[in-house]
Amino acid sequence: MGEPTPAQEPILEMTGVGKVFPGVVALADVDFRLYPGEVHALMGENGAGKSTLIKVLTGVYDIDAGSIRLNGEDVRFSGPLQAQRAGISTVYQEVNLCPNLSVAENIFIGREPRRFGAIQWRRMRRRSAELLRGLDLDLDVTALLGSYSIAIQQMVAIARAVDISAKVLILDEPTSSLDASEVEQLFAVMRRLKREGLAIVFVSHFLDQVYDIADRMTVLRNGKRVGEYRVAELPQAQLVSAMIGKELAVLEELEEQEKPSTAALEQGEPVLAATGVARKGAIEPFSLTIHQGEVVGLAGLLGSGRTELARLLFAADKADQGTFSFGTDTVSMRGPRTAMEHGVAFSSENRRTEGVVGELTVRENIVLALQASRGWARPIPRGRQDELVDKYIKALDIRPANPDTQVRNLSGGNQQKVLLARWLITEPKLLIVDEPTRGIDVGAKAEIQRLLAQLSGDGMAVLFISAELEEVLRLSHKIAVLRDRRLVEQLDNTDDVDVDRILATIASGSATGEDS
Amino acid sequence: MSRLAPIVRHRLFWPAVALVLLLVSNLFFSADFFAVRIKDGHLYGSLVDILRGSTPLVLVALGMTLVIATAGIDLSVGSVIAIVGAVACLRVSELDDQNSVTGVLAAVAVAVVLSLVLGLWNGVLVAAVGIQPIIATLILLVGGRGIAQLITDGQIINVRSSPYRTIGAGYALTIPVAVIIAAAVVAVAVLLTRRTALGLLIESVGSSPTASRLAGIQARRLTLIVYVFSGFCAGVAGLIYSSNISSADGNNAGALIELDAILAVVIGGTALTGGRFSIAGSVLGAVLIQTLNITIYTAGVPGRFTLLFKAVVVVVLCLAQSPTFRTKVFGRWRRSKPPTAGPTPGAPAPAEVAA
Amino acid sequence: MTTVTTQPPVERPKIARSRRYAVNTRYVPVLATLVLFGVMYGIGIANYEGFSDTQVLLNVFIDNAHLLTVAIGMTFVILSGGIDLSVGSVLALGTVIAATLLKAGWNPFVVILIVLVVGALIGLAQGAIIHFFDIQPFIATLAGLFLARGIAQLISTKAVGITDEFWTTTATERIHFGGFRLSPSALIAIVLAIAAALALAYTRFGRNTYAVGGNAQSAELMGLPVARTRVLVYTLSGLCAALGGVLYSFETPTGNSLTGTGMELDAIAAVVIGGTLLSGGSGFLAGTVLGVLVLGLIQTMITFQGTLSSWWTRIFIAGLLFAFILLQRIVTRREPT
Amino acid sequence: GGDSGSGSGNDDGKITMGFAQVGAESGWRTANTKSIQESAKAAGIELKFSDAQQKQENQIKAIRSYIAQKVDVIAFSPVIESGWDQVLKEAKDAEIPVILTDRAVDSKDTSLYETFIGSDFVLEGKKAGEWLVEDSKAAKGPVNVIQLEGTTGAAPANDRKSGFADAIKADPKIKVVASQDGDFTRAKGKEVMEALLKAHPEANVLYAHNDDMGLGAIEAIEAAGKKPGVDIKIVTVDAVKDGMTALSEGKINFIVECSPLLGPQLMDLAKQVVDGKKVEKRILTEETTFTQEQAKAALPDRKY
Ligand SMILES: Nc1ncnc2c1ncn2[C@@H]1O[C@H](COP(=O)(O)OP(=O)(O)OP(=O)(O)O)[C@@H](O)[C@H]1O
Ligand SMILES: Nc1ncnc2c1ncn2[C@@H]1O[C@H](COP(=O)(O)OP(=O)(O)OP(=O)(O)O)[C@@H](O)[C@H]1O
Ligand SMILES: [Mg+2]
Ligand SMILES: [Mg+2]
Repeated sequence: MGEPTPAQEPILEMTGVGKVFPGVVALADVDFRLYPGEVHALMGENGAGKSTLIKVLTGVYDIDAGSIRLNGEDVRFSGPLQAQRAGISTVYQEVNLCPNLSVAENIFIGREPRRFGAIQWRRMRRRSAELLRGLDLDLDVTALLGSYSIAIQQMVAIARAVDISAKVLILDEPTSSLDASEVEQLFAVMRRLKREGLAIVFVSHFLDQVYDIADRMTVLRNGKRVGEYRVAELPQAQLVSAMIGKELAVLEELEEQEKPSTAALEQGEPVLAATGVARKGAIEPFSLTIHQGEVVGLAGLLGSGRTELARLLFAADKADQGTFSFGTDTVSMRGPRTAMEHGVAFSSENRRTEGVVGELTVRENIVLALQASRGWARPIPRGRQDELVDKYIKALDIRPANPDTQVRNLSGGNQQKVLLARWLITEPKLLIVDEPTRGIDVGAKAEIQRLLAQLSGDGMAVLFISAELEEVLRLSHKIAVLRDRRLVEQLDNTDDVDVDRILATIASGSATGEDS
Repeated sequence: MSRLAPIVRHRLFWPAVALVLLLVSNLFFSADFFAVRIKDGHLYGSLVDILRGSTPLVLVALGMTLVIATAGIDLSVGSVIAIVGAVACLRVSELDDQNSVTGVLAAVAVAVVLSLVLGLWNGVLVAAVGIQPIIATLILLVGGRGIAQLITDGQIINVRSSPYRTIGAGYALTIPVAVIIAAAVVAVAVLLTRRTALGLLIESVGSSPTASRLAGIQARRLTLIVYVFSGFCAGVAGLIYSSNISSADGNNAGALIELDAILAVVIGGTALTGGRFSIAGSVLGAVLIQTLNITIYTAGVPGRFTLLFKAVVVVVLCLAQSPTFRTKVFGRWRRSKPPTAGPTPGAPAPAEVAA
Repeated sequence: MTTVTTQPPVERPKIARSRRYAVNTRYVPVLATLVLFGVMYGIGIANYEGFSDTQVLLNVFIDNAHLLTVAIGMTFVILSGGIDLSVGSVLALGTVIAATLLKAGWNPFVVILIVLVVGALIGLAQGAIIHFFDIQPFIATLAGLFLARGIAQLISTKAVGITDEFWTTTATERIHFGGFRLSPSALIAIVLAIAAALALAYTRFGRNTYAVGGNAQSAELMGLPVARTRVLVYTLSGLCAALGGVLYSFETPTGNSLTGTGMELDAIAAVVIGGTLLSGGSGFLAGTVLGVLVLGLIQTMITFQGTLSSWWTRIFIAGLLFAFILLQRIVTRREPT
Repeated sequence: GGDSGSGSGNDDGKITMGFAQVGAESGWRTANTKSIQESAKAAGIELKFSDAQQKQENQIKAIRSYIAQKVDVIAFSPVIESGWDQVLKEAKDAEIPVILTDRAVDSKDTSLYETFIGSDFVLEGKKAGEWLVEDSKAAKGPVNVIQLEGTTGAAPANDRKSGFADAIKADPKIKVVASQDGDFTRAKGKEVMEALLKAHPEANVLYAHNDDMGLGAIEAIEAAGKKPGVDIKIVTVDAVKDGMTALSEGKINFIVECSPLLGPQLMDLAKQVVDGKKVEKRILTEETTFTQEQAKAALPDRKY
């Protein structure tokens, strides 16, 4: 394998790093080298140990074995604070900000501009607004972070890290729920920093992004280092097999999956018909009908209201006008419970706070929704539980495959899988999935897409939201395009429909869809 | 070490150790502390006293456990104890024949129903109105005491009723009735929470309300149930408490018991932040606290030292229980790694506690 | 699929927010409390002769100077997502230490210093235990409660009177302005409140307190000094409690190991009534001041009522508290997110 | 200032009294409150009453508001002895006479209050001790006393303990083998006694700082299969009705009265004080002691 002969000394060098968690060897004898002015991709399946490596480096976890050298001298950080002081700024996987503080504070807290020890709020707001504009984001920086969607929170986290970064910038799956143009913005910034000689660690499951931005990559598998490569010298296929460990033509599969035949459309019974549904401040009135066995994809820019639309259909937020009808009968949606009674399932984009329950085990998390709908008095027999849980642990390849591990100890991607499993076992009539493939590795992604396609084949309706347009195109029969919180158009996913066509629709916002 | 590890790491290991130590320490002061013999037809001995004496606390702690599991808290238990005791004793004292079993049963029934109503009151304030638990229950803590005094007219209501007396001071099959009652309630609670899905749903709501809601769990109903149950437990405790002294003391009954109850729950390994709960732990905690009190009497610790004594025990116990403390202080020779300053979020520590 | 790079630039809409009201509502709890406080005061004026006298309001400050001081410390703790049960006992310990030392003829200023230091140290110890050995605040401070009162009783089970010149004069001292009177303790408490409010809004320590309360783990990952903040918060609370003890012993010149029982609840109630979330991360010090005033006003109403039996007093307090909380809740109501 | 305070009393000839009660911590206390309220009605005195719930600051608040309302006389039972000079001065400046009930204050300047009416806790302890000394003369073996103290730090607890201790010095046979805080309540009394009986089987006398603890202890003694009043002699303080009943039943051997019924006396004093008559600085409530026979006699017309 092509060891690079770099001009200068590595700025960061980790050798023989090991980390053991009760029951899991997260890292074993991992070497990692990072050079100034490079973007270094950290690749691996879900649970390979990428985040752990990063957390060990920045002192979140204390290191069990091995050494860390920064600028040639041994270091061992007792926490992110020290790491930051040493010039390493990190965006950890999942959003780790304070939802109860304003956007501006989240960017500057700990480094607020001060005069005579007093924080200068006005200056802070101005500068954070500027920073965000640098990422082409135009937010009200005085608003609470919690009031923004995950995607936007992710951008804020990036803005903070970028502004802090001194020598090393670490980004753990920063793009997982960003759409193409955000990613573009981010990459622009990364390129600039790179030119300024910063060393950047980049984690992503989007191979294209990696090939687009990274210079070199280190591949992990099951906590061990597979190797270190120049991106240019390693074709995607080889990379994938390096990550997965077997010659698996995932990529081909991904490409091959031909568009679902729109023929099947309209035959099926309508599962859910929403008419003139709207919610003030969230989304304009829209009408949407989803038929049996139909996959409806939502396309739109970040903040266009996809999540809002989904939340309304599940009554996670109450609609303040419009009607819902399941099959033939019209229903007043009192809350998620009502939706579930009519066979609707919703997996939130915000898996950390709205998805999995970290304190509970994998098993408990998977059965949670089903149990809830059965009511507390009718527990699911243990045997049945094991059956279901094992089935989906296998089907989605959740690791570690032990149903009794706490979900909070699972890797990000695996948590996402657990969340998906939770809803699949309820065998819903309509499955609403908001960013279901967020932070999921190539193999599993293909798996999930196949699963969804198959389920819709068996008659389940799916509402599919993804920041990755290609994915939407690949899966959906019908594509609903949102813009500025309005449902502007619904296209049948015929062969002439492609990414550019949709982007064009979004841009033009040609409102053929009904609106008030 | 390695073979012992699972036992030592068990959540209840240290409380259990503390309990044993306390019990044993009593031997220094009264040689036959562990002696349990049959005296006029029933078991008699310090251990029996401890069990019987701890029943009110056990019950209250039981209710408190579930409330805390939903990330709530119930400060009103003491007042509920007072009210229930007052009502029951009042009803009994008004009987023409205080020894009529039916009359007493009626009184008890009324009292229990009342306790449910009081629990419901808290539940509604928290679940329906959405007031922060600590304040919601503070209202009943303050007002309830007043109501109890109103009922007793600030006096102590005496009853001379052997059936009523049996509840708290009587024996059945040589075993204190109070203990039997408490055991029964605990057993029911364990069955309800662990044999049905109640426990799981409560833990889910407690550890992540939002996620639970989106999973279709009806948090409000659960919260309501939990507070009603807490009220019920406090009610039964109130009956035992008042019957034990055949009188209702509206002014003092159950005062400050909420602190001991919460302490018991936490010693039992349930976090006040909600989520995972352990009924067994709370029971152990309650018995531990009662043992602590008894030890103080037997050892003749003078009044002015008791609080210090308690403080020391609590601190030592909590430290022993804290995995972080163990790794930081004893961790050195176990594994040769420099202990880190500051906590390590997501590190196995919480995992162990919540195991 | 590599179209990622070759996107046609789409002009981006300004991102609006759902839950936009979440921002505006940040101040609603405090405002609601303020309004309701006004209403309550009005009711008082309507029902009781002489209630309208502004001095009555000032007396609320005078009578509750110590509670306010304690509640200020408590506010920091609760904002950081913790709780401090030891304050009442620390206050009592403060009075006892002061009284005994003064009796022994120590210099009053030295005494005050010692008291404050002791309080701060107790707080520090609690904070350290809570953070570094992650013991639940409730328990650590419950132990603190036992400990402080224990020490107080160890020092003296009898109440010790204070006859010291400085103390008694400060006790009797009244600052007059425009026909109104304030006690030095009240003044100290008010100044402290203002200082604390500024600290919360304009210092890093203040903001870190909010951050830790919002999500301690995130705060850690954001590289905030969580350890320092936590420990400092409890130290501050201990300090305030001790100061409360000093102020208390100004008003009632005596050291008594039994004073301040249940004061922790009053303080917590004051903070929460002020609209601060017990779960931490959200609230304002102004709210706490209002909370203290509300509690004080309830007490004043009762003394003006003047005819309540012991139990009706309790029921009355609970009733007013209930009415207040309920209204506050209705005003600030919002649906679950 | 509070000139607008409801200046009742002064105009019509009726006397207004402000009474600041400690709280309602015990039956004794509420009986005390009742007696004051009733006898005020009887004496045609308008009573302003407030309950401080064991908090000195509340009591001070109450007294301040009485001053503001310009009552004719203020009476209160101090939560604790010390710390009253300031507010008493304010009362004095407002020329409102103050009467202390039940508990004294330790002010150097006795001119701050007109008079103190109440019981002498030390004396009560002494009486109990003296009875025991007298009673133990016959006894040949050692007399081992278990003492149930009142709430740690409370004045009655401290005084009744010291008074008793002084008295029993007279007889070396008598010694206190165990002394624990029983918190003045029955439940605690029973719980503590249960434990002490087992730790000190040799004990043959119980001295409880109030009847309630004694009554609780009796339950414990009976549960231990001993006869209260015989196997274990019992001395208590207060003489509340329940105590007297137990006494008459022979379960208690001796009770030192500490009467809460000082309402009538207080009202007379108030009248005198308001009329500017000079009164004793320290007036003890008429209190006796009860043996079992006396109890039988007194019990019928015992309203409390
Ligand atoms: N705190 C923890 N306690 C126990 N096990 C843990 C903990 N954190 C991570 N693990 C385990 O360590 C392994 C590596 O996790 P890690 O989060 O590093 O994977 P990853 O490469 O980041 O995966 P993803 O791409 O899904 O983020 C996983 O098996 C995970 O279950
Ligand atoms: N879970 C949520 N909680 C609070 N606000 C939200 C949430 N989801 C979305 N929003 C708000 O709704 C606005 C619309 O974004 P939304 O997420 O609905 O659109 P989207 O197309 O799904 O964008 P994204 O890619 O961010 O999900 C967001 O800007 C955010 O302010
Ligand atoms: Mg990861
Ligand atoms: Mg979204």
